[in-house]
Amino acid sequence: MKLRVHVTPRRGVLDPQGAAVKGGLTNLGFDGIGEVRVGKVIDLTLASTVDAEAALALGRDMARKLLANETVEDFEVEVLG
Amino acid sequence: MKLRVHVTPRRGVLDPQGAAVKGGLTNLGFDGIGEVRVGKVIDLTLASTVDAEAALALGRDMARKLLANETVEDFEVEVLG
Amino acid sequence: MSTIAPRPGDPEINDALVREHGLSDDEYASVLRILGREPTYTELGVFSVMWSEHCSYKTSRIHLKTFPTDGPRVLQGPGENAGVIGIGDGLGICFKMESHNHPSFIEPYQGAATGVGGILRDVFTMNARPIALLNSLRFGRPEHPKTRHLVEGVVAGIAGYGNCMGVPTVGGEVAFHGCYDGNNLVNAMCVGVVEEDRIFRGIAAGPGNPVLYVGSRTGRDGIHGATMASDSFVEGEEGNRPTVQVGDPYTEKLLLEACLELMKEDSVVAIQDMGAAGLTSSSVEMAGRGGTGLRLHVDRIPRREDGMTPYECLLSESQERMLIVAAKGREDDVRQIFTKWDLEAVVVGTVTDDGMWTIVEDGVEVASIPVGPLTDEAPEYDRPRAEPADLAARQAQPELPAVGDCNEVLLQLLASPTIADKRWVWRQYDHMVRLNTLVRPGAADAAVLRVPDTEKAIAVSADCNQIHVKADPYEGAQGVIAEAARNVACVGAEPIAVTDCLNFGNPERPEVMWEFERAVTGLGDGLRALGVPVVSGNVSLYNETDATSIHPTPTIGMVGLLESRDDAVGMGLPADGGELVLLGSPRPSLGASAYAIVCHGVEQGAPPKVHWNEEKALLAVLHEGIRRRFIRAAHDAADGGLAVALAEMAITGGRNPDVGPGQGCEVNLAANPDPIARELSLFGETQGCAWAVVPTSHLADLLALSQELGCMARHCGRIGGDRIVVTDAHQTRAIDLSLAEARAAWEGGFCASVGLPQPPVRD
Amino acid sequence: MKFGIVTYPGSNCDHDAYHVVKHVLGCDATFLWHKDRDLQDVDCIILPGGFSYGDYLRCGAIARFSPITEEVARFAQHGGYVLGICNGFQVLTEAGLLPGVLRTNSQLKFICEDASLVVANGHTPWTVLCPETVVAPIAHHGGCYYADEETLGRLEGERQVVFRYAQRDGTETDEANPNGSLNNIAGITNARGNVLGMMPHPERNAESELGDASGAWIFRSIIHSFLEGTRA
Ligand SMILES: Nc1ncnc2c1ncn2[C@@H]1O[C@H](COP(=O)(O)OP(=O)(O)O)[C@@H](O)[C@H]1O
Ligand SMILES: [Mg+2]
Repeated sequence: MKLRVHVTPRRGVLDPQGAAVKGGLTNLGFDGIGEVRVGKVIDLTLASTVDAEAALALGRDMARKLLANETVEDFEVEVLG
Repeated sequence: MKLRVHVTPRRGVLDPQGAAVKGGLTNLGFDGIGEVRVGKVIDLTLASTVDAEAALALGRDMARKLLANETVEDFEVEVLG
Repeated sequence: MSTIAPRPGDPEINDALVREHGLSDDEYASVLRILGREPTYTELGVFSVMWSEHCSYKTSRIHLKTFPTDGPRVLQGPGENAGVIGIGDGLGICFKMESHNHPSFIEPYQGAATGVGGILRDVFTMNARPIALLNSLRFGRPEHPKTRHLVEGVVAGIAGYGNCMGVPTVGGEVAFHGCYDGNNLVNAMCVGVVEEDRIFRGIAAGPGNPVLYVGSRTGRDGIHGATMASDSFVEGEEGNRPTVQVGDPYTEKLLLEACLELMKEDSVVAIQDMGAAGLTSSSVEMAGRGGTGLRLHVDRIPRREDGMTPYECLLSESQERMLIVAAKGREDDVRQIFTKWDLEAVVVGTVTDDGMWTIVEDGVEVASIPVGPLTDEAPEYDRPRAEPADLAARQAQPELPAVGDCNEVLLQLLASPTIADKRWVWRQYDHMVRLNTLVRPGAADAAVLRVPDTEKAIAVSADCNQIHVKADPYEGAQGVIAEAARNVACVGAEPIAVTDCLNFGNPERPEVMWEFERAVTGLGDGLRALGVPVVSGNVSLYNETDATSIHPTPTIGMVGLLESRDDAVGMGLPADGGELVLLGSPRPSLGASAYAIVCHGVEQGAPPKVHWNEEKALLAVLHEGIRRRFIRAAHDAADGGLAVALAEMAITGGRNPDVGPGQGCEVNLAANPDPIARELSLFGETQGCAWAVVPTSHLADLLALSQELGCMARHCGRIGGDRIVVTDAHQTRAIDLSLAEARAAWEGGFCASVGLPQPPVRD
Repeated sequence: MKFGIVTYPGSNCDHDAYHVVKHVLGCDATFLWHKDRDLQDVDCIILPGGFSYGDYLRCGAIARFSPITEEVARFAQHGGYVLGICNGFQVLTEAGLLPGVLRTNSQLKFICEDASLVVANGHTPWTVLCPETVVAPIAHHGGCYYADEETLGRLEGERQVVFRYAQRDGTETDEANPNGSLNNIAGITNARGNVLGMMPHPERNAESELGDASGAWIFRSIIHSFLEGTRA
């Protein structure tokens, strides 16, 4: 069972990294780029054979406890199968 | 048009951050966690109204030129719509 | 008075809203009187932040007035963004310390990082080039479930910001105590160098001059941060906090370079950073100092988000922003420099002569407040004070049984997290960038930095022993001054000025207010005795969680001057040997000591008292003795007493910590061999004492100098071997410990206590 | 001899490099602004330490697209001397002027401390005058050198590895490796030898007030090599 957790800067929270990437891309000649946000993606393999529902719950729990810092970050959990 | 680019450590390349996350989760009492890999996710809004095909190509170009370092990282581009 | 129509969409003003904004009935009555009408929502927000404890110092002001702030060297005292003390050669040292306690508890990384960002801006707005950062950190018990996370986050945040700025973090302190379980303290200090005739101030002068906004865009960050810093915590409510400010040190680095470049020219009249209460306090303070008015067009403020109201724009605490008053017609010169550094600079208003602070949104006035009353009529309280009921109990001398094995005591003390090596911390800080760090963290009681383009150097140290202050705020605070002064003297410097950061509990509790008043008086009296002024400072109140206040923690940042940078010494015992001389008369006390806490779990007793005549004689001997090359290394006795100080010198060895495996020594302390008396002389804490390392050839010189300057000096032993040996009056070995064992305890104590992986020990 | 020191937005050791070449070693020195293309006739370019573009995304990634970096690449291709220190090394790898990549330290923390380096190849223009070991402080978060096996084999085979982390006495041990770099690599050159990248900061140990001053030998070496070259 594989889980993917996306951790992204919360809406409204400054994302200096996103701004720098946007600047970099623009310098490179990529035009018309709007907002850029940079976050983390964490891919986990679960040894246990839980069902998708349980895996999602587990992922959320991990995100809340460790993977994301909810003061400044949002997260989404996805089962990759 | 929104693009999402995943940049992940290449298979076979050591991922100390993934190892640290795995250690952290195990300390927290999450058992049975196999491999953990930590990568980046970059969400971009494109102002231009290109079609999905062209957007994907654009995203790959950005990833190759800036977003990923292919010596140690792989990338995937996805159109979020 | 003009009337201002309520802005569509703004909430209606009512009692509940006024109370939510933290204004008391009396304060609100003043608002009504000043305006001659009901405030708009925007104005209510402005009064709320300007009159918050954090911005108005309403509780502390009457006490801070007692500080000595004058002196022949003072170029800028308290009241500006930072203070400046002259060091000759046409240069001044500009410095200040500030707290970021509450934000760092909620989000340790960003809270600490933005604390560093804020204090840097305070210094470079004065046109000073920052050359050093320090920090004083207080965490809860190491075993508390939150502590490790807070330690890691705070240290990483300080490192993340300071390192990226290219300003070395050269010193500080870290202590642990249960009273900080719910309120950690993060005090950051920045030190810069400024040309004495090029000091810039935040005075909005010259009606008609344009006001420019520069730096990052405004978002909804930390709205009401200032009011938050003026409130207590309730456990479990951390979720309801405003958007946390995220620091962008990269932008701040650009801002630093752009501002310093700008201030080389004459296109700028005034400059001020946007700190707590953002655009509001920066603009109001600039107008207040200038006796002018300002008219700002809030719709021109660069924003990160759509739909922000004037209220939000004015109260946002987004980081890395500055407000500049330019000379009329010079806007383009200003813009040009900021564009060079990839920053935005936008004209957002003008200086006026009507004394009004007026905010306009799309041509409509949304706030108009007379500047004078807004600043001058800010509330000021003389809050009730009462001696704490448990004061006598706090000070009662504890009856402590002897531990007996002094080796064991020494190891326990060395391994206790407050005393142990802080290498895990400062290794994460770039402490060398800019090439000025002559004495690095860990190598001495104070860091020493060369002052660029001169022969001089400065020594900097941040100190507080809150155990002593809690036991007796007046005596303890004097001790803080004495220790800070000794710390800079031990590297060869003369103490010349201080900044302070007064961290206290809830001032609405009379006992806390009593502690505050006694501590401030103690600091002031100590500084007067020394002849050293306060040039800047900061107050952080309401450090209270679930009705428990922190220990009173008045942190001091001391700056000392070395006329010749070649004079600087460290604290490590040199490999080529020498004599050990104890300077000063020990008056050891086991009350309120690390020994009592660590070995007996008892926190009780009166702290050691400062005897200023002796203390000053000690400082003079250290300073003169180092200058004349009689003293090659020195370290004062602080936490853990004379034995701990000696062990630290032995372990440290060399001038910088990466050099050499340490050096053994053997000294005789002439201690009474009775077990508890012996522990008292080894581990009792005292003011006014320091160990000095003297080449054998200069021993007589130092003893003579000490006598001449009225300082006790006793030759106790010499450097050598690979053991730390301390004998008592019967020549019995009270301590006989291998250097390796002492070193392992000291080097491993911090990480072991907090549960962190220890960095590898290098050869 | 004239040195050019590049200032990227976020560079913060540019003044340190300038100070050492100019005031300690007495050479001519000038700053090169990232938006410029004029190399001002310099003989050696230093890409200094710091956090170019905030080190956001990846250290050195964005700086590689600055106009000045393109000129530095051209200069290097013509055999000009280029020294990348710390962030400068990261820029050089990102720009493809040096092989491999610098990844986050294995302990995932920023480290600032003295590092002892053994000079693995004393026959480069950068090391001809160097003693067997030099001390140079490190100050980085992403200094873990990595290259694929083939590249690494080539670097070792061609003796392009110039500095390795070592004990004070010069022995290479795992404990002396502060960041997890492959083969204890602290600095490498390109095949031609005119481009050197190193994570440690030799400019921080070029004056006796600040250490044993052994870092200065790297600068003295390149000055010597340049003068030899012009004489030849
Ligand atoms: N937070 C910190 N940041 C940087 N350096 C620190 C910090 N804490 C301690 N240090 C350094 O570690 C050394 C020992 O600190 P400390 O134990 O507080 O010394 P002392 O008791 O002599 O004042 C000093 O050089 C100090 O500057
Ligand atoms: Mg001390």
